[in-house]
Amino acid sequence: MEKLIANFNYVIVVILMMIGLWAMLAQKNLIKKCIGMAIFQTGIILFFISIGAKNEAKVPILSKSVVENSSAIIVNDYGNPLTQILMLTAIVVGVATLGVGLALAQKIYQQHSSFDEDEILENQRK
Amino acid sequence: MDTIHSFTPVWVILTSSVAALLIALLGRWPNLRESCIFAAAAIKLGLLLSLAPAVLDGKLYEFEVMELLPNVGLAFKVDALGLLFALVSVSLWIPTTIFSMGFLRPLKRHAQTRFFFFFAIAISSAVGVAFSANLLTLFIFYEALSLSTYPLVTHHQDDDAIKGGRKYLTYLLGTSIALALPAMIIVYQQTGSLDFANGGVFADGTSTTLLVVLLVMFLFGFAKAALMPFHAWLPGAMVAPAPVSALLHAVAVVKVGVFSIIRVLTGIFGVDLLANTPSLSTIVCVLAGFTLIVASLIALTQDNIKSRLAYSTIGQLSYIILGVGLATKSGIAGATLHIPMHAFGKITLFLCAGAIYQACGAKCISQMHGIGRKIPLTMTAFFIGSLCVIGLPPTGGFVSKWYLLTGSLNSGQQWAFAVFLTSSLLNAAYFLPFVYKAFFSSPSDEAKWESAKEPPLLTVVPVLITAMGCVLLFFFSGKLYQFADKFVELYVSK
Amino acid sequence: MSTLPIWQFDVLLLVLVVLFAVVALSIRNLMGAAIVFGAYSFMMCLIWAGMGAVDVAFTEAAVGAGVSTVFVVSTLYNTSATMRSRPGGLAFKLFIGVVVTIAGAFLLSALPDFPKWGASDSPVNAKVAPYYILNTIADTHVPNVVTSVLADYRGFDTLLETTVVFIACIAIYSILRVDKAKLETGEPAAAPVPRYDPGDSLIVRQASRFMVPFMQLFALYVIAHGHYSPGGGFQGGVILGASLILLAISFDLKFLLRQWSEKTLMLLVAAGVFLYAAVGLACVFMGGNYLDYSFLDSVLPGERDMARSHGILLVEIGVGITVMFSMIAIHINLASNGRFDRGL
Amino acid sequence: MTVQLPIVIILGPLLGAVLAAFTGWFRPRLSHPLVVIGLAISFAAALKLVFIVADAGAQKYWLGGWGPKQGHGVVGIQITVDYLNTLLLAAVSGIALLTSVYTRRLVDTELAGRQRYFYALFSLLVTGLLGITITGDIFNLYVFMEIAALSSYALIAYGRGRAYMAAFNYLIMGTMGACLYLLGVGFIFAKSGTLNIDDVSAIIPALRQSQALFVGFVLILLGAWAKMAFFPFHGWLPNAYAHAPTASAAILAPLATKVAVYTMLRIMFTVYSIDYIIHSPGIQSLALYLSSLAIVIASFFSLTQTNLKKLASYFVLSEIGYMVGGAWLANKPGLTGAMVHVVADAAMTSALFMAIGCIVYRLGQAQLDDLKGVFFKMPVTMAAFVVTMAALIGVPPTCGFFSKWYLIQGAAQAGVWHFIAALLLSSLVKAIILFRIIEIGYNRVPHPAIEGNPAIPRNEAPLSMLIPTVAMSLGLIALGLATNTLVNTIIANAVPTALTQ
Repeated sequence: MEKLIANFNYVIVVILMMIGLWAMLAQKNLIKKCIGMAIFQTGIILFFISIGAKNEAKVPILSKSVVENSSAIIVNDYGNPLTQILMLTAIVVGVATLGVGLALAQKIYQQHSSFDEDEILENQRK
Repeated sequence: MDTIHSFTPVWVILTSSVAALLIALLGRWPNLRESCIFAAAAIKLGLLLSLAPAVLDGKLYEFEVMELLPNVGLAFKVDALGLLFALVSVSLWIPTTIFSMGFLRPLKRHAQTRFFFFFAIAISSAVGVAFSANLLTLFIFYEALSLSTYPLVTHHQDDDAIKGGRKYLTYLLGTSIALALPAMIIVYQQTGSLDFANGGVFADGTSTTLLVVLLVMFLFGFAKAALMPFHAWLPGAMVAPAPVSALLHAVAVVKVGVFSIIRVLTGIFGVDLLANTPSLSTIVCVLAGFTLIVASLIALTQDNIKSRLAYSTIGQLSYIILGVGLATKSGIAGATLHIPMHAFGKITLFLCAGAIYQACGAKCISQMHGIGRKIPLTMTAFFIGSLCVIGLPPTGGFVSKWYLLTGSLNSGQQWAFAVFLTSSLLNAAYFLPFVYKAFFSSPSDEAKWESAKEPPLLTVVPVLITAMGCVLLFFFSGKLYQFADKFVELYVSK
Repeated sequence: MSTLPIWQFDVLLLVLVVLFAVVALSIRNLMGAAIVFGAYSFMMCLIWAGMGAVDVAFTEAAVGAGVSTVFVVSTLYNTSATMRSRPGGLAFKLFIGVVVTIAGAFLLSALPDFPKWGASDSPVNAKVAPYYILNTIADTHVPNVVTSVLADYRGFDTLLETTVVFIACIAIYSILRVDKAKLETGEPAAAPVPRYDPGDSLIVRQASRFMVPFMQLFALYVIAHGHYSPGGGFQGGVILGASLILLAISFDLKFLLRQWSEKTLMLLVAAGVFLYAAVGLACVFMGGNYLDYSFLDSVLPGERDMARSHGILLVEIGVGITVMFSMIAIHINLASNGRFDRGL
Repeated sequence: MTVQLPIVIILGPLLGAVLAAFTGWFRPRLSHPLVVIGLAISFAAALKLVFIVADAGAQKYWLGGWGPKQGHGVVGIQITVDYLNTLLLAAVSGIALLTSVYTRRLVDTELAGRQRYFYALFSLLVTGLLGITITGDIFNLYVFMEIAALSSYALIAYGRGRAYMAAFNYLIMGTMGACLYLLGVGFIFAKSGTLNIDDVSAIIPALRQSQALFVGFVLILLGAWAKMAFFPFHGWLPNAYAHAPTASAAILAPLATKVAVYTMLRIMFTVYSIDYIIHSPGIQSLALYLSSLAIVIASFFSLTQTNLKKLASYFVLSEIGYMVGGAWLANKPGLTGAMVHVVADAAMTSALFMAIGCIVYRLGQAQLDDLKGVFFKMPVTMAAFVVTMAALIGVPPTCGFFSKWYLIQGAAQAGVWHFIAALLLSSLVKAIILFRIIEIGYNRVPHPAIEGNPAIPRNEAPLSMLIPTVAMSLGLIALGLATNTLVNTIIANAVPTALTQ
C-alpha cells in the first residue's frame, strides 16, 4: 500500500497526460483539441511539482528570524524553489499557446463556420 | 618515376574554358568567335606537345589545386595514357569545328553560340578527365561532361531531340549517381585513398565478392563506355547534329567512359590483381566480348547510317575494354593504341555521314546506292575510315588490332582471340557492302541521286584531313606505341 | 502546514482532477466544457498549494483558471457553443487510444526508478536547489527564494517567458486583427450576431465598478511585495489585466477602448519587454554579464546585494506591464474577433 | 568586449524585434531596417565566434554572472558556443540576414496592409532559433523552442485561405513535440538534479542502467522528431510551408527543421554520450529504417506534386531523413556527414525557396505546368535554381555532394545498405524533377532566337530579390569547396572523441 501511495502522484500525472494526448490527437473538435493540449501541459506541470515536493517542508520563503543570521537555514525545512519557477514559465507558455490556438480556431470558424475537422477538410476540398 | 610539379596541366584545361567564355561574349560576330576557337585549340595543342617529351621518358606532371576530402584532393597528374587521350581529343577538335562551321551555318541553325560554348566546355572536361590524378577529380569532370553535353544532344529542341536527351541523361546521370558514386565511396572507405597507384589500391586481404561487386558497379557506373545493358543512350543520342555525334560520340564522350574504366582497372584494382584473380578478368572479358559480338550483329541490321555507326562504336569500345581485361602487356598496349586509331577512323565516318546528309539529304543506307559517283571525295574518305575501323593494313586500325590479338593469345582468355577475329569480320560485313554499293550499283532513289552534289569545301576538307590522319597513323604508329609502352611500363609489372 | 502525505485528502483531489479532465473533454456543449475546464484548473491550484508550491498555485489560479477560461468563453461567444458530433471515426479513436495507452505504459515503466516521492535527499532537492535557499539572502537580500531565483538566478528564463507572452499578443493581433480598410467597406460580419447580449444589468456594473479599484490596489501590492510574500510580476500583471477585462465584460468594449486606445495597449506590451531587456543591457554596459544586476550598484541605491534586489524589482515591474497589457489585448482581440468594436 | 559576443547573437534579433514592434505604429517603413541591423550585428558576432572557437575552443557565458558553484554545478543559466553549434549559429544568422533583405518586396505585395508585425515576428523567430542553437541549459532550450514555435505559427497564419488550418495542425503537433521534450527534460532533471548540459552529461554515465533516463531519452527524441517533422510526424509540414506566404516559407523552411535536428544532435552526443547511443541498438535500427522510409516516401511524393512550393517542402522532408540517418549511424563519417548536411541543407533549402519566391513574385503562382518559357523570362533566377537543384542532387563542386559523400561513407562503414539505396534514390528523383522542370521551362516553348518564333519578354525578379538568390546559390559552391577546411578545423573535434574510425 505504502508503495502505491508514494507513487500515486506519478500515476495520476501519466493518466492526465494520456487523456490530454488522446484528446489532442483523436478529438475532431478544435476547441476540444485546445483543451486537451492545456490538460497535457498541466499534467507535465504536476509531474515537475511532485518531483520537487518535500515532506514537512515550508513554503520557500525565509522567515524573519532567519533573515538576520543566515547560518541558521536548514535546507530541508523549505520547499524546492527551482521546480516552482520552471513551472511558472510552463504555465505562462501554456496560456500563450492556448491563446494562439483559440485565435486560429476562431479564424477557421469564420471561414468554415464549423469546428469539426472532417467538415473543414470537406469544405476545403470543395 | 619522378614527378614535375607544374601548373601547365591546369592551363591546358583552362584554355578551352576561357575560350568558352570568349565564345559566349563574341556571340554576335561568328567569324571572330570561330577564330577564337581555333586560337584556343592551337594553344591547347601547343601546350600538350610541350608536355610530350618529358612524359615520353617517364616523368609525370602533377599539380594539386586544393584538398576536397581527407587525403583526396582536386589533383591532376599527366601520364602517357592521359596525354595520348588529350592529344587525340584536342587535335580532332579542330577539324570538327571547321566541319560544324560548314555544316551548321548554311542551315542557319539557331543558337550557334550556345552550341560552340558547350562544345568548348565539353572538350575542357574531357581533358580534365584525362589529367585527373584520383577517382574523385575524374568523377567531377565526368559529371561536368555529362551535364555540358546535354544541351548539345538536345540542340534542335524538337520532340525527338527532347526524348533523346531524356534517355541520354537517365542513363548517364542515373548510372553515375546510382553505381559509380557509391562504388567510389566504398573504395575510399575501404582503402582511405582514391589515387591511381600502379599496384592498385586494395590491400590484398579484401574479399573477392566485394571486389567483384565493386568491379561490376564501376563497369556499369561509367555508362559512357556503353557496355551492353547500359548502351541504349548512344543510338538515342544520334538525334544530335552531325558534328556533335562526330566528335563527342566517336571521340570525347565515349572515350571518356572507356578511359575511366582503364583508369579504374589499372589504377584502382591493379593489373596483377586482375591477372591473378580469375573471376575479375573473366567478368570484364565476358561483358566486353558479349557487347562486342551483339553490337556488331545489331549494326548489320541498322538501315540508318548514324545508328549503324553508333552500334559499331559500341562494339569498338568493347575492344578496348576487352584488351585491358586480358591483363597482359601487349593487350593493354593494344587497347591504349586503339583509342587514337578508332577515334580517327570513327570521326571520319561520322563526318562523312554528315557530309552525305548535307549533299543529298539521305539518311538511310538504302537511299545511298550509287552516290559514290556523285560525291567521290566523301565516299573515298568514308572507305578509308571504314578500313581503319575494320583494321586493315594501310590504316592505323591494323596496328592496334595486331597488338590486341597478340595480347589475347598470351593471356589466360584464349577465346578472346576468336572473339576479336569474328567481330573484325562482322565490321567488314557491315561496312564494305555499303561502300561497294555506293560506288558500283545503280542508284535506288533517282530524285536524290540527281540532286546530289559534292558538299561545300568547308565540310569536305575536314573529312579528308581525318581520313589522311588514319593513314598517317599507320606509318607513325611507332611514335604512338611509345606512349602505350610508357603507360604499360608504369602500370603493368610483369 | 499540513504534513504530507495526508493521503486521503490528496487522493480525493487527484481523483477529482482526473474526473474533471475526462468530463471537460466529453461534454457536448462547448461552453460547459469551458466551465469544467476552469474548475479543473482550480482543482490543480489546490493540489499545488497542498504540495507547498504557493507561487505556482497563485499563478495557476490567476492565469490558468481565470484568464484562459475567459479566453475560451470569449472564443465561443464569437462562434458557436454547440458541438455537432458526427458519427463514425470510432476506429480512428480506438487506434489513438491504443497508441496512447502504450505510451502511458512506457512512461509508467520508469516509475520504480524515480526517487521516493517527497524525499528531501532526492537529486532534485539535493543538487542545485539548496544553493538558492542557503545563499538567497547573502546574494540578493530577497527572502522569497522563488522570486530571487525567478528574476535573478534564472532571470534569462523569465525574460524569455515575457517575450513568449509578447509574441502571443502580437501573434493573436496579426492573426485576428481585421485591418481598417476591410472594416470601412462594411464587410458583412462573418460571425453570426451573438444570441444573448450581456445587456446592462445594473447589479453587475455597480459591483464591478466597486471592485476594480481594490483589485488594482491588491495587484500593485502583489507586484511590489513579491520579495517578501508569494506573488510577483506575473501574478500582479494578470490581476491588473483581469480588473480591466472585468470592466470590459461588465460594461462593453467601447468603454475600455475609450480609456486605453489600441495603440497605447500594444506599445505598452512592447515597453515591458524593452524595460526588462534594457535593464539587462545596462548591466552589460556597466561591465558585468547580461542580467547581472550587481553591477548596477553605482546606479541603484545600496551595495551589490541591495542593487540585485532593486534590479529584481525593476524587472518585476517590466514583467507586470507586459503581462497586464498583453492579457487585455489578447482578450479584446479574441472577444471582438479582431474588429475592436463590440465584444463579450 | 569579445567575451560578451555569445549574448550579442541573441540580443541583436531580440532588441531588433522589440524596436520593430514599437516603430510598427509610428513609422512602419522603419521596422524592416531595424530588423536587418539587428540580424547583421548578430551575424557579425556569430562569424567572429566561429574564428574564436576554431582556435580557442568552446566559449562559455554565464547569465547574471551565476557560474559554477562548489558542489552545486552551474547555478544560473549558461550559454555555450562550441564546435557543434558555432557553424550552425553563423549559418542561421547569415541566412536570416539574407532572407530579411530578400523578403522586403514579397511582403509588400503579398501582405499589403497587414504587415505591421511581420518583421517583429520574423526577428523573434530567428531569436528563438539562435537561442535553441546557443543555449547550454536544457530547460532554457524549451523556452526558446516555444518562442520559435509561436512566432512560426503566426508567420504561417499570415497566409490566406487554408493557411489557418495548416497553422492549427502545426500548432498541435509543435506543442505536442515541445511537451514531450519538456517531459523528457523532467525525467532527466528528476534523475540528475541539474539542468545545465555540461553537469548533466557528467552525471549520466554513472546512471547508465536507469530506466527513467532511457524513457527521458526516448521522450526527447520523439519531441525533436515531432518538431522536425521526421517520418511518423511529418503530416503538418507540406501544408504549412505550401499555404504559408512565400516570405514566411523562405525563412521557416531552411532553418526551423535544421535547428530541431541540431537539438537531437546536442541531446544525443553531448547530454547522452555516444556510447549510450551505441548501447541502445533498438532505437538505432528503428531510427535508420525510419530515416530511409522518410527519404523514400518524401521523394515519391515529390514526384507527384504539381505545385513548386509543395515540391520543395517534400524535399525538406527527405533532407531530414539524411540528417537523422547520418546521426544515427553513430560512426565518425556518418556523424560528420550529418553535421555538414545540417549547415549545407540550410543553405540549399534557403536558395531553393528564394528562387521559388522570385518565380512566385513574377508569375504570381507556382504551378509546374505554367512555367513554360520561364528560362527565357527569368534566366538569372533559373540559373540559380539549376545550381541549387544540382546541389540537392549532389553534383560535385557543390556542398550537397560532400555531405552525401560522408553520409554514404558512414553508411558503408556501418553496413547499412538500405540507407545508401535511399540516399541514391532521392538524388535520382531530384535529378528527374530538375530535368522535368528544364523541359517544361526551356524546351517545350519555341526557341525565341529562331526567326518566326514569338520573342519572350525578359521579366527578371527585382534586384533586391535577385542578389540574395544568386549570392546564396554561389554560396553553395563556395561552401562545397570550403567543406574540407570546415571539417578539419571545426567538425572533426565536434565528433565525440570516443569515435575513433
